[in-house]
Amino acid sequence: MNRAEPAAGAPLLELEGVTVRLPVEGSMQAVLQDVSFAIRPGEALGLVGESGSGKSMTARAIDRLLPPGAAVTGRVRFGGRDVMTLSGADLKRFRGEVAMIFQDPRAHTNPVRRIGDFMTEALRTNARVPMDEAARRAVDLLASVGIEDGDRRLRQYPHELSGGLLQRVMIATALLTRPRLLLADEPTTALDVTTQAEVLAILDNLRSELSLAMLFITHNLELAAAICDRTVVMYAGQVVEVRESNRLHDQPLHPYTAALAAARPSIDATAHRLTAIPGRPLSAFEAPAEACAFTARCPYAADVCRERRPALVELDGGLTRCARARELFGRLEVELHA
Amino acid sequence: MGPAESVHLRFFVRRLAMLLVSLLVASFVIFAAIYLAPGNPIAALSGGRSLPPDSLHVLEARYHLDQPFIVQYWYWLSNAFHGNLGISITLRENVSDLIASRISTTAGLVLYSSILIIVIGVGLGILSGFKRGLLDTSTLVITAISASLPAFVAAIVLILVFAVQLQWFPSLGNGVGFIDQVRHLTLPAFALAVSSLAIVARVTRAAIREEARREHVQTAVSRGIPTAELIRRHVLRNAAIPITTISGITVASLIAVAAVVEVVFGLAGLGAYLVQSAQSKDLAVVQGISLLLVTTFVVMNVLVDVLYAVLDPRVSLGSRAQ
Amino acid sequence: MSVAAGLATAAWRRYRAGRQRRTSPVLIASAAVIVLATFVAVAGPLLAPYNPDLPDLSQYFVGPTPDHLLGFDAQGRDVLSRLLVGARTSMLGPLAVTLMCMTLGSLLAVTAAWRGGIIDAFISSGLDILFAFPGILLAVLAAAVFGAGLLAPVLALSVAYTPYVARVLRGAALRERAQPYIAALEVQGASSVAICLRHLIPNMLHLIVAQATTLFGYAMVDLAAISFLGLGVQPPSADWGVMVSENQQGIIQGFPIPALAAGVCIVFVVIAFNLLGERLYERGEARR
Amino acid sequence: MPEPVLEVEGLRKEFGPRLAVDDVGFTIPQGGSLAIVGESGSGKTTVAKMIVGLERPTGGTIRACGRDRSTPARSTRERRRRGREVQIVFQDPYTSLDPRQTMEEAIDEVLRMHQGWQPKRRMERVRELSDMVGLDARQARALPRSLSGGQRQRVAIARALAAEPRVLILDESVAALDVSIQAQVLNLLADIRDETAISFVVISHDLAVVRQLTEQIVVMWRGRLVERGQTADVLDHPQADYTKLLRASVPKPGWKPQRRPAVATG
Repeated sequence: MNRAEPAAGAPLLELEGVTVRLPVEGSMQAVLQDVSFAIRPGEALGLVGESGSGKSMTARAIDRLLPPGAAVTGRVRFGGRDVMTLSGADLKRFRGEVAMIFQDPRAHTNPVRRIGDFMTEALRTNARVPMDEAARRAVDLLASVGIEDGDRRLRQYPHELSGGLLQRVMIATALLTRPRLLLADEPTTALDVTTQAEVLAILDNLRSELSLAMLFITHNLELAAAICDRTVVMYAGQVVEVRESNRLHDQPLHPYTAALAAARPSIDATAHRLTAIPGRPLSAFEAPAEACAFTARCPYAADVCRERRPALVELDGGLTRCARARELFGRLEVELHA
Repeated sequence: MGPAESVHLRFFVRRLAMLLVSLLVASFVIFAAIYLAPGNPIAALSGGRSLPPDSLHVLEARYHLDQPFIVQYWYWLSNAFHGNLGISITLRENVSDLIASRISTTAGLVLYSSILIIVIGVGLGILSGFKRGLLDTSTLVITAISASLPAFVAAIVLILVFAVQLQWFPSLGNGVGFIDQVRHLTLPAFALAVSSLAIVARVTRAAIREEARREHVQTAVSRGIPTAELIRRHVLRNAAIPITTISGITVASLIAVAAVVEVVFGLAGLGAYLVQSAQSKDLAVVQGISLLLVTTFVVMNVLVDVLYAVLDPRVSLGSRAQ
Repeated sequence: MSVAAGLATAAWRRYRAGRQRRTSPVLIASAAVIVLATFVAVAGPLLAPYNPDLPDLSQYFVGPTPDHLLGFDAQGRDVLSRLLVGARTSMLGPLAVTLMCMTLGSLLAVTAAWRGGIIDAFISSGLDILFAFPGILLAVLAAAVFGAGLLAPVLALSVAYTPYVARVLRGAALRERAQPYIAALEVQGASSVAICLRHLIPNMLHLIVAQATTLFGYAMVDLAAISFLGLGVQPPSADWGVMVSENQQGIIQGFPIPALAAGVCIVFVVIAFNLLGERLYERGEARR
Repeated sequence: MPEPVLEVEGLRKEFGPRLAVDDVGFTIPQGGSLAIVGESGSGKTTVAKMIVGLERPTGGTIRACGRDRSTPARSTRERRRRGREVQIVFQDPYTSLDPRQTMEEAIDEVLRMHQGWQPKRRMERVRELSDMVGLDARQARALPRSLSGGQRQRVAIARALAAEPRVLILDESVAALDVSIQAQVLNLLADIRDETAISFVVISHDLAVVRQLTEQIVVMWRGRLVERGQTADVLDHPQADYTKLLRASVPKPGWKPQRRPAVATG
């Protein structure tokens, strides 16, 4: 396949100040504000946030799946090329190299077409691979996601498969065009925990085999921390923290990340009360223009937080959007879990 | 045979059983209604004239009037099954023969209308479903009005414009020869089609919009499937299910409304004959035509169901689209 | 006809849902037409400037004059007066059909959805069988058996429409019944009747009203057609359907106004009811 | 050991040929709390529905406050008395409230059903309950559609508490909430347990939530109980294979997803 190889060490995907506005009741409302991050080839990046934080919108912006009327500023680059200006064959190739899997596999498969048709559609229409060849590759990939009777599955309809099985079909389908980046939007949220573990294990294996990069979107901080190399935390349409996953829980940089970790009950220890975050999560268009979006709920909010929106700053190898990040560094974890 | 096929088969068998029960009950209602009709059946049979006693007995025996109700029903039904629907009291002819002589007009009218509904209605719906703008807006407005247009009002307007003013089409009669018959059926077919056509167009448009919004269409977009394929394989294919359904149901219901149009245009069809017989209380004819129309209606509805099951793989598992 | 009926339901809902939300002028205009028609139906005989039933063959199809705004009909009667008086039967028939269908349909639908099991199966298959009769056909049959007039067609249409209404409402009632808030009330110990009357039915009221409104339009079309065929309201009574029929010859003879005027009245009222039904339904859905 | 407030014995439910619940039994002492954990299809929600009377058991007995409730209530009085024994809060706060009713109206309706109080007394109680679940007067007069998910779930909790039940069943009641809101509601539930003598039955697939709220636990798998014990014990030292698998599948920092040895496709 003819791929534009980026220079060694260059990021595979790069977002630079991406802002998305959507028409809501006549006026344009921001759903993403100045989102920047990068994914290196083969890297797994987690994207964590509560409802309305803009995490799914980010994936849609990357894959150019935004609803009609959306206004995008900033840049999305994939393999060094500007995604927003791609068209024709380039766009087709881009979509072959970036695959997407979704939370609800049932809604995302056409109910009147068979699994085989669904899996091989892109290969047949875009790469002109003959039907039997495409089917053979589909059966192979089904085997690698743990579905042994692929021939039979190809003849079935989506409603004949369980949710967990269908999600594995989705993963196999996503890999069929040999992508370099996988956008996974809450792919295991609707599954039982044991099925989730299974699906994630499959994904993990295949990813390292194929050195596939992944953007893993989830509301579950522990999950992102467990399976991703780095994690981006979003709040109200903004990136508030980017951190190596293994340090996310021990040394969070942003009060929101720390509070989110503290708010989850633990499976290992019984606490009588949790450290809840007061108030409710803001959506991007509710976020104040001239202040930190988290101010209203932040135990560390000070005057400086209400004066202007803080910039993303580097700290301890990560990024944080907190005006008091330096003075709070090292204190957040300890104090919130007290 | 795989499990899916056997489920399909079971669906069809069950559907067929329901069809038979419906027909049985419908025929019973048709027969019982006439049986319970006020007035003496002999009087109805004789057309109100008084008969000598032995003629009365002959009539009673011939029509099994001396038998219990349910036995009479059975005789009527089995005769009907063999194509014997009794004798018209006004025309003194076999009802079956009378029906046979008029059936082609009604069938032609309904067929012509159905073609108009499917070609224009579905076509317009698809166009306005995909293209927003002037065409879409005007389709919406025009169909909102024509969906409320009763067939007989549409008929007089069409006659006024196309027969009286423009003189493009004849306003009355059946015509002779194929071309002339088609010409004679054109205005009636449009009159019959106009409100159904509007409804089909609106449902089609809505179905296209709805299917185009589906998440699985987004999946296909994200996989780089070309737009033409996307529309054909996902939007149109899936929208075909509600479109087929509404078209089928609409076409089935034309059978009854055809009567009105036949009367306006003076067509010698079944519907006009039914109305005429109802007015003259020629009950054997009313029974016969009612039975035929109900049967056609029920069978067409079953065909819609079957077509639906064929188009939607989910239906055979009993998860009917709600 | 279970599946076909279910499909009709789904299609009906799609037909409604496909409409785009527009501002309320349409709603206001529709309501105005309906209010006016209702007023005329009640007060028509008082408003009529002339005797609607007095024939004067010398005035055969005489066109509009300043005194007779819509001219005269085939028997030389004042068209405007006949329109005003004819509103009553033209509106009363559909009203009766709508009331009967909605009462019966809602009752059957809620009972079937609430009780479920055998009762639901029984009601549903009964409705399926009734579905075998197209409305007009049943009305013609009824008129043949019981004689022409308004009563037989009204009863026949009520019977023929009830399955459609009950199907749509049963679906809605089943969806509503499956809502956890209904279960919460059951757990609280509220009685079935109280839950249905205080929660279930009010929450599907927008659909019931929308159905009733649309049904009125259909009933009006079908009853007018029956009268037009000579099996409904009998001449010389003034009725819009009858008027179209009586003056049909005028279309060909170049005197279209009497027939058209009655036709236009029917079309206006039906459009108004259809649009109102759609808007009411959309509003109800949007509020949820 | 205090008097049991809820006793379930040999509970069984068949849906046609499918056995959804088989031989499930447990008791909850006055003021105690029990978790029923399991995945979809384990039968845990069916058990909850049978306890509150939304499903009729095929076999077995359910006793609450010493009274049998395995068969449908025969009278309105009996039904209401059962309502004062066991209440339930569902998963989805969006659909568990009548969209046409404000919190005040919803709670007032419950109070009218269960208590013979005057309107003034009822209004006072409505205010107490909304204070208790942390909603202000404006929110108490708002329709559900203008409340957030967390606020709606508070209304649902208040409505359940209005009947002053002895047992409150929480059927995945915090599963649909955002993490930060979930913590608020979990704290609210902890406070309610502290302040009242109510018993909780927590139906959940989330082991951390269960640990937060309960003392006792039963683990269900394919309609049967596979393990029971003290919540902390079972979670720290699971015995049954299925519990071990469940425990090992919960993601946390440093966790590595594992494939199950045998892949069941179906």
